[in-house]
Amino acid sequence: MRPILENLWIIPLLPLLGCALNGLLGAKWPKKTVDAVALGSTGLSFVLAIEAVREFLGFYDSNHHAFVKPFFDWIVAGNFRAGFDLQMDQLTVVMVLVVTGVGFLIHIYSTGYMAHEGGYYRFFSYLNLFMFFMLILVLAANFALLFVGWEGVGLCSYLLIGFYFLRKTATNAGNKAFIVNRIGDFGFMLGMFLLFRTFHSLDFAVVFDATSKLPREAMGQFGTLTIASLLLFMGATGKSAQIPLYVWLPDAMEGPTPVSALIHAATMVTAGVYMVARSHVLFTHAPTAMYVVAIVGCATAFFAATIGLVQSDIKKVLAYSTVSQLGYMFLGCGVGAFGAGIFHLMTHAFFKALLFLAAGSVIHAMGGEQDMWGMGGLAPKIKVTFWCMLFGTIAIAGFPPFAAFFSKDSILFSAYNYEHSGKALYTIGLLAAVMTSFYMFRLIWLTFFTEKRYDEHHVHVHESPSNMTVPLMILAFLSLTGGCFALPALFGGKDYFAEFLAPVFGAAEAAGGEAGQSLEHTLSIVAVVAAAIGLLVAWRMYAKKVQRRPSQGLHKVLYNKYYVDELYQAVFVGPLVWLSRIVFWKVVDVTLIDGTVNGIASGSRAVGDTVRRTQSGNTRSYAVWVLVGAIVVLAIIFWPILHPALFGEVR
Amino acid sequence: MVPTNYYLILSAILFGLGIVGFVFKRNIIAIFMAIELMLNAVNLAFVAFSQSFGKVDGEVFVLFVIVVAAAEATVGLGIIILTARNRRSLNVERVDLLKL
Amino acid sequence: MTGALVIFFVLAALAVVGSISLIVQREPIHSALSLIVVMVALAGLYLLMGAEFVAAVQIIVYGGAIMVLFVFVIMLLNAGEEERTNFSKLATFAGIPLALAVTGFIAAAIAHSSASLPAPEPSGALTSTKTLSMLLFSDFVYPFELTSFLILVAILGAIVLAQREN
Amino acid sequence: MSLLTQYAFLIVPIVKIAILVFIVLTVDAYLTWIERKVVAHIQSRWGPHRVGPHGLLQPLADGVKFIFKEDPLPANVDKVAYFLAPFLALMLALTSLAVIPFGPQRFTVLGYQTGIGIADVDISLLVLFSITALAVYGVALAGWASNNKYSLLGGLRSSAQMISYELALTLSVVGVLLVAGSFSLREIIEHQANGHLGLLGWNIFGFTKDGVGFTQIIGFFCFYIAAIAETNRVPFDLPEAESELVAGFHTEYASMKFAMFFIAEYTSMITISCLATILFFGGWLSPFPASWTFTHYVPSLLLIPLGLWVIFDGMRYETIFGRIVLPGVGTVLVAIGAGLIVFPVVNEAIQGVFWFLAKVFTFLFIYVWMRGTLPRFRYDQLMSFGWKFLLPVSIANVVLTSAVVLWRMH
Repeated sequence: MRPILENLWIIPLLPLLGCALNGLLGAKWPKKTVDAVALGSTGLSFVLAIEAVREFLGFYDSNHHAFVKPFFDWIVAGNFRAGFDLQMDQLTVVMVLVVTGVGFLIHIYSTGYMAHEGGYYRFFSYLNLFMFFMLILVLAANFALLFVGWEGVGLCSYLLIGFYFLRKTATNAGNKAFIVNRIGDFGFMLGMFLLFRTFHSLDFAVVFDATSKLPREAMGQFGTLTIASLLLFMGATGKSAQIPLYVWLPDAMEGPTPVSALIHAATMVTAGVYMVARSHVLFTHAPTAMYVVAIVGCATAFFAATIGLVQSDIKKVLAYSTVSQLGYMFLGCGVGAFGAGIFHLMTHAFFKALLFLAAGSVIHAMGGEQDMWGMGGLAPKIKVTFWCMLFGTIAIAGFPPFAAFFSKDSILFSAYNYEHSGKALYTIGLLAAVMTSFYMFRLIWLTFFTEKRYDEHHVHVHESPSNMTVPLMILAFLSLTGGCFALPALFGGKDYFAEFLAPVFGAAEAAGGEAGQSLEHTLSIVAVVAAAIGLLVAWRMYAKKVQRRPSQGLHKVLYNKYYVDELYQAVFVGPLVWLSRIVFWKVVDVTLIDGTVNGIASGSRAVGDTVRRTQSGNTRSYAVWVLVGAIVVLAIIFWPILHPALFGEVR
Repeated sequence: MVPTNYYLILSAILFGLGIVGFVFKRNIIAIFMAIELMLNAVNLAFVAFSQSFGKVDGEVFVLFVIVVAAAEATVGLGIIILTARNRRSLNVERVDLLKL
Repeated sequence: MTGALVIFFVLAALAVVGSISLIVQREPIHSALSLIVVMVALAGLYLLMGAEFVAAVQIIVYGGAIMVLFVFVIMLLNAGEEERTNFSKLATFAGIPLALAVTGFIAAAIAHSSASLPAPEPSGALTSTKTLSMLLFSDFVYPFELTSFLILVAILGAIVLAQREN
Repeated sequence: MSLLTQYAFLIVPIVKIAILVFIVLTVDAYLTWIERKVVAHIQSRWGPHRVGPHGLLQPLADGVKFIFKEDPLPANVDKVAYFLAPFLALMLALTSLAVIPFGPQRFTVLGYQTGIGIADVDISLLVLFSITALAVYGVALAGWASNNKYSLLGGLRSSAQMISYELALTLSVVGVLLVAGSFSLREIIEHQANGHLGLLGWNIFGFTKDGVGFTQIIGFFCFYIAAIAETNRVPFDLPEAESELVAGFHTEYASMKFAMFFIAEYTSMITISCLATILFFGGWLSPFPASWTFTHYVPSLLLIPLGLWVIFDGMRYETIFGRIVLPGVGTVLVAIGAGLIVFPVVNEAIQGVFWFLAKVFTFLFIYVWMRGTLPRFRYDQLMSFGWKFLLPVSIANVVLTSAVVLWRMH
C-alpha cells in the first residue's frame, strides 16, 4: 500500500497548481496569500516526496528494482511511444529530496528577500513552475519526458533571469542563457534521435538494458554509443555551463539572488550532471565519451576557478565557483565515479545555495551593492549571515569535516585512479581546489573584514529578517553534516552514500584494497593542505589593508574572463548577426519573401487592370461570356465523344 | 412513328435560337423569354428521351423544370419591374451601373 | 405512320418559326405571343409523344401562368418597341458564331449518340398520369418537397420585391 | 363509301363540331335574350318585347346589327394583337366545349366509335383547364392592343384577376379529382352514379354506395365563385366595369369583333355551367334513384304543360304575328312531350341529355340571377378575397378531402 508512490504525479503537480493559482489570480492577492500558496504547494510536495521516498525504500526492499509507473500516453506515433511515465530509484530519491528540500528553503528565503520587489506573485509563480519542471526532469522515466522538464527549467530560468525585464542587461542575459542552451539542447535532441533510431525507444529501462547487452566500445572508437553519449553530453554542457557553453551562467546572475541560488547553483545547472549520471550505462559503454567528459569537466573546473580569482562582483565569484564545481562533478562522472559526482552535486547544492543566499543577505544588507570593493567590515553588523557564509566557505574549500571535503575528495581520488592520464586530471583538479579556497576566502575577507569601503550615511547595514536567516542556518547545518554519509569511508568503513547509490551505478567505484585505503588518506591530506594554501595566500593578500589596484597583465586577462565573450561575439555572434542582417533579412526576407508577396499583389492588380475591361457592365457582353464558358464546358464534356480515336470508343 | 432524333435535333435548334435571343435581344423581358425558350428546348429533349427509353423519369424532370421556371419567373419579373421603375428603361445596355 | 410525322413537322415548323419570330420581333408583346405559340406547339409535340400530362401542365403553367405573368408585366411597364442599341461590340461580333458553336456541339453530340438510342415506344403507349404521379411521390418525393419549398421562397421573394419601402 | 369510313376519324368530328357550334351559338343568342328578360323583370321592367313576340327575335336583330355595323380601326393600335384578341377569345371559348360529354351514350358512326360530345380524352379536365388558362390572353391582348387607357386597365385587371382566381378554380376541383381518381369527365360522372341514392351520390353530397360520404360543397362554392370570376361576370366583372372603364377591354371594339367577345363570354358561361354540372352535380345522372323508372316521364311532364301555357299565352298576344307563332311553338313543345311518351326508346335516349341540359340551364339562370342581384366588387376587395379567402379555403378543402380519402383507403 503505497498511496503516494502509486500517484507519483502528485508531487510535481502541486507546484504546478501553485504556479497556476499565483499566476492567474495572484495579481489581486495580498502577499500573505501568495506566500501561503507558493510555500504550501512546495512544502507539501516536499513532505510528500519524503513519504514517497519512504514508500520507495520499502518497495525496493521487497523487489529489487526501480519503481516505474506509466500514468498516461503522451505521444504515440507508429511504434514510438513517449508516455508520461514517472520512475523512482535511489538517484531520483537524492535529486527529489534535494530539489524539493532546497527549493522549499529558498522559497521561504524568497518571501523575505523579494518582499519589497514588484511582481511578487509573478516571481513565485515562476519559481513554482520551475519546481514543477525540475521534478518532471528528475522523475521522468524516459528521455522525452526528461527533455520536457529539461526545456521547462530552461524556460523558467529564462523567465527568472529576465525577471527585472525593465533592465536591458537582464533581458539580454535571459536571451543569452536561452540561446546558448538551445545549442546544447540541439545536441541533446540529436542524441535522443540517435538513441531512438538505435533502440526504437526512449524509455530508460529499454535503452539501458539494450545498451548493457552491447559490447563496450574501445577507447578512441567512435561508435553509435559514443556519438550518442557525446551528443547527450553536449546538452549537458549547455545546461550545466561547461566549456564551451558556460558563458551564460555568470550573466545569469542578473536574476534575483534566490533564483541564482535555486536554479543557477543548486538544481537546474546540475541537471546535466544528473542526466549524465542517469545515462551512466551509455557512458560506461563509451569510454571515449567518458574521457571527453572528464577532460571537459576538469578543464572547466580549473578555468572557471582562474576567472573566479579576480572577480569583484560577489555573485560573479560565486557563479564562477559554481561553474568550477560543476566541472568537478563532471570530472567525477567522467572518471566513472558517478556516485561521487552525485554526492558532490548534493553537497554542492547545500553549500552553494547557502553561499548564494548568504550573498543575497549581504546584498540585502548593503541595499543592493554587489561589488566587494564597495563592502568590507560587515562581520560585526550581520553576524548570522557572516557565520553562515563562513560555514559555506569552509565547506566549499574542502576542510574536514565539512561536506565538500568528502565529495571533492572522493572525486579527486577517483580521478587519481583513472586509467587514462588520471594523474594529470588529479593535478589540475587539485590546483582548482587551491584556487577555490583562495577566491572564497578572498571573498570572506573583502566582504566581512578589512575597513569599510562604503558610505555609512547612505547605506544602513542591517541583519536580514528571520525568514531569510533561518534557511541560512538550516543550510549551514546541512553543509556541515552533508558529507557525513561518507565519513566512515575515511576510516576503512564503508561509504553509505555510495552504498545507497550502488543499486543504480553498481559497485563500480570504491577502488578498495588496503593500498587504496592508504592512498585515500594521503590524497585527502594533500587536499586539506591545498585548501590551507589557498586560505593562507588569501590571508596574506587581503587580511591587511587593501586597495583596488588597476588591473593589468594576466590579472586583466582573467578579470575579462579571457575575453571569451568577446571571442564568441567576434567568431559566432558577429558573423551570425551579419549573416542574418545581410542575407536573411535583406536578401531572403526583403527581396525574396516580400518580393514574392508584393509581386503577387502587383501581379494580380495588373491582371485585374487588364481583365476588368470585361466588366463592361453590359449584360449582353456578359451573356457572351456565359456562352464562352458554356462552350468550354461542352468541349470538356464532349471531347471524348467527338474524338473517340483519342479516348477509345465511349459506350 | 417519329424517331427520337428528330425531337432532339428540334430541341437543339430551339436551344440555339434561345441562345441567339439571349445574346441579341436588348429588352430584358425578351431576354428572359429567350431563357424560357431554352428551358423549353431542354424539356423537349427530356420528354423525347423519356419516351425513347420508355421511362417516366424524364417527364418528372420536366415537371421540376417547369416548377423552377415558374419560381424563376416570379422573382425575375419582380426584379425586372423594380429595375424598370428605377432605371426608366428596359434596355439592358442602358442598365450598366455594374461597370468598373 | 406518316400521320404522326406530318403532325410532328407541322408542330416543329410552328415552334421554330415561333422562336425565330420571338427573336426578330421588336415589340415585347409580339415576342411573348410567339413564345406562347412555341409553347403550345411543344405541348402538341408532348401529346404526340404520349406525354399528355406534361403537355397539359406545359400549357396550364407555362402558357396559362408564366406567360400571362410576362404579358402582364409587359402591359404594366408599358414596354414599347425595343431600341436596337449596339453598345456591346462583343455581342455584335462574337454572338452569332458562339451560338452556332454551342448548337453545333449539341447537334454533334446528338448525331453521335443517336445510334445508341433505343427505338421509341410505339405510339399509343401513353405514359399514364398514374405512373407519373407514382414515381413523383415515391422516388422523387424529396425533390418534390424541395420544389414546394422553392416556390414558397419565390413567393416570399416576390412579395419582398413588390412592397414599396416605407 | 369506303372513303367515308376510311376518313371517318376526320369527318365525324367535323360534323359534330359543326352541329355543336350551331347549337352553342343559338343558345348564346337566346341566352342574351333570357338575360335581358330576367334582369328586366328583376328590375320590374319589360325588357325586349318589340322584335317578335316577347322580343323572341331580338337576338337575330342583334346579330344582324353586329354584322352590318361599321368596324372602325382606332389610331395606331397594335394591329396583330388587335385582330388576334377576339379570335383568340372566341376560339378558346368554343374549343373548351369540345371535351365536354353531354350524354352517356356511345355509338358508332361509319365504324367510328364516338359519343355525345366531340372528343372523349381521358384527361379531358386537364385539357379544359389548359384551354381556360389560355382564355386570359384574349382579354389581356385586347386591352393592350387597343391603345386606350381604359382598355389597358381592363386588360390588366382581367389578367390579374384570372391569374388569381385560376388557382382557386383548379384547387377547388382537386377534391373531386381525389374522390373520383380520374381526369376524365366521363369517369368522374360515372363515379357519381349511385343507383339507390340518386342525387345523394353527386359530389355535392358525396355519398358513396355504402352510404358514408364526404361532401364537396366547400369545393363547389370555391369552384363556382372562382368560375364566375374567370368568366368576368358580375359581381367580378371589373374588366368591363361600365361605370369605371367605359366598357373595359373591349371599349375599342365594334361590330363583329365585339360580338366575338360577347359570344366568347356567354360560351364560357356555358362551359363553366357544364363543368359545375359534371363535377359536382352528377352530369347527366338523374337526381332520382334508378329504381324509380316513372321519373323518366319528367321531361314530358315539363314540356307538355310548358307547351300548353305557351299556346294559351299566344292566344291572347296583341300582335298577329305572335298569335300565329307562339301557339305553333307551344304545339311543337307539346308534340315533343307527347312523342317522348309514345316512343319510350327515344325517351330513354334523351334522359341523360335532358338532365344535363336542365342542370346547365339552372346554372346559367343563376348567373343571370346574380347579375341582377349583386353589386360589383372593388378591385382590392376582389384581390384580397381571391388570395386571402378563396385560395386558403380551397387548399383546406384539398387537405380535408385527401385526409378522408386516405381514411377510406384504410
